[in-house]
Amino acid sequence: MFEYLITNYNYMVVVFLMMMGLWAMIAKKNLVKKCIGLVIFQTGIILFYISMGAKNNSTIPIIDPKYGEAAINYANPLTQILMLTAIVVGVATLGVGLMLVQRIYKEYGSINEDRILEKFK
Amino acid sequence: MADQFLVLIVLFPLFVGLLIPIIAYFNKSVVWPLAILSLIGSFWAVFNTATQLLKLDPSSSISYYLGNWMAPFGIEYVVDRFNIMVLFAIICVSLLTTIFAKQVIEKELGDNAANFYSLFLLFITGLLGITITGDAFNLYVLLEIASLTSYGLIALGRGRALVATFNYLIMGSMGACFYLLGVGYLFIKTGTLNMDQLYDVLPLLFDSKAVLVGFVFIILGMWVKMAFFPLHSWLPNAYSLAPTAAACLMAPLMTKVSVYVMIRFMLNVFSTEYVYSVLTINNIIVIMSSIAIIAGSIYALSQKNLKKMLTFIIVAEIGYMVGGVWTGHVDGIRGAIYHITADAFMTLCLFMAVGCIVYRVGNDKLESLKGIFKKMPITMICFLVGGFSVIGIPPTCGFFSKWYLISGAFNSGAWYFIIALIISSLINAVLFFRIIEIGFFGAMSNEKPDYKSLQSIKFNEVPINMWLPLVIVSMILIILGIYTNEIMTNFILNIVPMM
Amino acid sequence: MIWQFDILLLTLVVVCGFVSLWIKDLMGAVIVFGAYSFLMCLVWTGMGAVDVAFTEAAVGAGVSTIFFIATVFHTSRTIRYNKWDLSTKFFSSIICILMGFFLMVAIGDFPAWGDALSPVNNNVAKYYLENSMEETKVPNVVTSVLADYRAFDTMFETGVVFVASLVIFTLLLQSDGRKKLMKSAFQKVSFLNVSESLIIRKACGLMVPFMQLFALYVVVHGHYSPGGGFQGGVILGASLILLSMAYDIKKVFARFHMKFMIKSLAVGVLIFAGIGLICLILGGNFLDYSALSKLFPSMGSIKSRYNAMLWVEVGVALTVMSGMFAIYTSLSSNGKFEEGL
Amino acid sequence: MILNIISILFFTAILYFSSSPLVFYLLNGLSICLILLGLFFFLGTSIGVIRFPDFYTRMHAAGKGDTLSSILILFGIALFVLNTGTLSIGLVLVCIKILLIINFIFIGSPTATHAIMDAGYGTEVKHWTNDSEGIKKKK
Repeated sequence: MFEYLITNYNYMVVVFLMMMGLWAMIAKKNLVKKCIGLVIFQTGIILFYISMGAKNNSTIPIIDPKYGEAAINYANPLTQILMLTAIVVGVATLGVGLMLVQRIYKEYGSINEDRILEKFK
Repeated sequence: MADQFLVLIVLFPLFVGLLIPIIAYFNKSVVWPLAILSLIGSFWAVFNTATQLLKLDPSSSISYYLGNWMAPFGIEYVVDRFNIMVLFAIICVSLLTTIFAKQVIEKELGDNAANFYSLFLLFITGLLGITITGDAFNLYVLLEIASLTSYGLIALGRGRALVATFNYLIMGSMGACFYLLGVGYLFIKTGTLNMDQLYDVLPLLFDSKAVLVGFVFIILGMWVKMAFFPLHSWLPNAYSLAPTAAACLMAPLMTKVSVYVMIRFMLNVFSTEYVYSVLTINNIIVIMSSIAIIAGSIYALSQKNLKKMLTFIIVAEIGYMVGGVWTGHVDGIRGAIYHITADAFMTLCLFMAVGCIVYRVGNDKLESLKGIFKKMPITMICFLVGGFSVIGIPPTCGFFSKWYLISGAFNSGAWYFIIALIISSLINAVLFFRIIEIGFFGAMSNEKPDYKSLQSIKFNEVPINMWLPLVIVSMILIILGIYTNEIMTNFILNIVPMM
Repeated sequence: MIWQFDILLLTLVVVCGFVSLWIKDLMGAVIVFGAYSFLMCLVWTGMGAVDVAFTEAAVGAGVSTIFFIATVFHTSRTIRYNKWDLSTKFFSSIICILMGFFLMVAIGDFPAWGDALSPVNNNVAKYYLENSMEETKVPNVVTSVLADYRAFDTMFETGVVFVASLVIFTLLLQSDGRKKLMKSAFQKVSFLNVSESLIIRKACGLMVPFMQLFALYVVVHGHYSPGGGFQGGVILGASLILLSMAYDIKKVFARFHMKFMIKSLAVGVLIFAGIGLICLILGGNFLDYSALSKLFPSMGSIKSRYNAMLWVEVGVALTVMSGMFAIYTSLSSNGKFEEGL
Repeated sequence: MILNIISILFFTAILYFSSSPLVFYLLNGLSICLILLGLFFFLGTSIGVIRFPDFYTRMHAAGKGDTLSSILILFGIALFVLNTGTLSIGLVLVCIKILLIINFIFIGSPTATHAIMDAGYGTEVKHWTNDSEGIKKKK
């Protein structure tokens, strides 16, 4: 049991973070909080990918004669590249989201979802 | 050159989309012709790819290795007879929309037109890329390109578009994240992102829970993106409030491409064996899509606003396709695949016609359509062709896709799906005949017709570059219908494996 | 990778995330969220993903915190709290718990954390680690995969930054009337109205050149050490952001103005895609850098790959720099381009 | 700043010219001492941030303690790096990078503290006096 907890602790944290983010995206009424939830969800996924690429007793993926040529000595580069992309995509989405929040505030004077819906009526 | 067509499909709109912000500082009037030229270039590349493909054996595909790195290590582009059809649909729809959109964009957007065109082309790039790519992660990046541009395009719209866009952004990112998560669950078990290799490796892992979760999340992500019924809440507002040109482009394409991705994953990444035999959730999903069809149709019936009504029809159409695929019978899958193309043109036809109406009349409320047939005969005839296709009246393609869907449902015993299809056809008939009634006789059903005011209306058609694409689309609808058999035997028959 | 350390950090991460969603004061939530990002960086560094941690430190903890602060500054800081909507919260909690349970069940099926023999670490990734050095002569495998093997992804990723900046710029500008802005922000303005504090200005003046130097080092040295176009670009952008925070946006515009910025956004991606196009014209596939050796016969195919990667990184850095700065200026001035935060 | 560079150069020179184990132990001990001292100051900072009564005093604790302790720790680490294995250009380069980080912290951290303090003063955050209300309530 304890062994299982250690070897899978990352993944549990990942699930926890993602669900926290998802909950904030659905249930929170404040638009900025929704954005925070979005980023937490994304970082959860990034953590998931990075943890699957980690190796015990390995170093960073820069080939160095000091550590030898064998692939087992280096952490997985592929997941890292995928997640570099995901981070940049995430910040771009966040920027667009925050821009929309600012525009909405300018037009409706509130960033609370309920209040904005009230103004429509 | 001959072997480079696959990548050229994407490169034309990409380069022009990037160049437009620079060019617009010097000369704004060349932007529109340039956009059309790039799409024609892309069309030419698609056409050449298709001719190459048709010379080959029906079940084979053409691959293109970007950066000349072999498949699992680099990114691969694949074209087979399934996605060549979707590619044709995308490029035709976007070309026609661009020709159509010139006046509308100038009228609605003014100074932002140049940036709008840039986003427009990059959106098309994203969709084309999603359709061609053979790499699961590359698909995510392109999906994000398409999504981000569509947020921009919708937010440029009027009124409450900002709030609608924000909802769409939250839902859309959720969908993309689900997709990425699903790919991660597959990746951790297989260690590869290439779809062909996944197809080879996955049969060994069919009893793994991680693969199940991966499958569920990929499908769930795509459902969010395509606005499948319980997750549809973002779609109606976003599409009805977007600028006309953006709505004409997005409503036919974005949802259909998501359906394409779903079918792609079901047939070519997981196999039909996994989807229909190992998992036993067909019936639930067919019931869900039946509910989606009926709910979408009823919502559509309750709208007083033309565009909003059409957006709910899209929600119902999504139900057709999802249900058709999940019936698990060959005919249903074929019908759904055929319906992707058919529905892209149908939706385009309807949205363009509504765009024309809004351009002349000023709004899209049902009451303001009185006497519209006399005022804009060409537009309304095309609108009716689109409407007939949605209802499913024989010479149009909508009839044939529905025929295949019903046959698939019949053979797999999903009677509730057949009932839902018939009810939705009836409701669609009511919807469109109501419009005919208002347009011809100028009355909502409970008023007395007012003939005098109708006689004062004069012929006032939209400019030629607006009605010509519309006519072409309605011709395409009929041609697709007439040549259904050829399309079935040449393209769709070989994609779907016999079960 | 020391698991005790990792568990501690991960627990802290969860706590920070939870607190940032819990707090009622939005500014506080944003600051806690910055701490969350930094802790996440530490976790990733511990797992050997230095490049990702570097990017997250620059993007997640640095730039996006500033974006958040700008938004909170221009909207409202407190959550006005009207009605307790139980049903939404209840249903969404149930959905999340069910989904979380579903995801948890599949965890038992995963290879153990840190297992070097898992499929992820062996199938494709192994090829990169073993062959990258021979095929590209770039010791940093992340750079070689990013800019060569999967360069097409990276190109579109740069495109995403371009799209986002264009969207933000267009939409925020639209609301304030473009003509007024063309007069005020795009002209070279004399900068009289600068920040009052002498200390901050002097300190920034001292830091900014070093930051830019370091950013260029990161871009160019990406072949040998963690870093590359993205990280360097973000640091360059951050130096401009720092300058415009210490002085004024107008002062930075006088050196690097908006027209130029939008152009350089596009030019960065065009450099990337253009290199690919040249390869295509020279007879290779798109982005097949070895075709460039036909243009420069003295370079072999490996050397031309090596050099093309450098140019690609420069293009990426250009786009990311101007993208980050464009987003910052738009968000922080609420589309008016007059004052920063 | 200059002091840092001179001291590192000095230690490098010592390592370069002498190869006795005594120097090795001495330097290691020194770096351990520096890191421990830094940690001690960090502890003080944390206690200060939690325990001090108002905004300004807290910022004081955070600004001063944080800067000093990180500088001490980084300096200790620089010495430690210099002391691992045989002396080479690579190690000295790493040392110089750490020194640069020290300099930037030395400039950046106090400036940031100043900026936050200034902002607090500008928005009229009240400072603590002997008879402040918050303190009375706590008692």
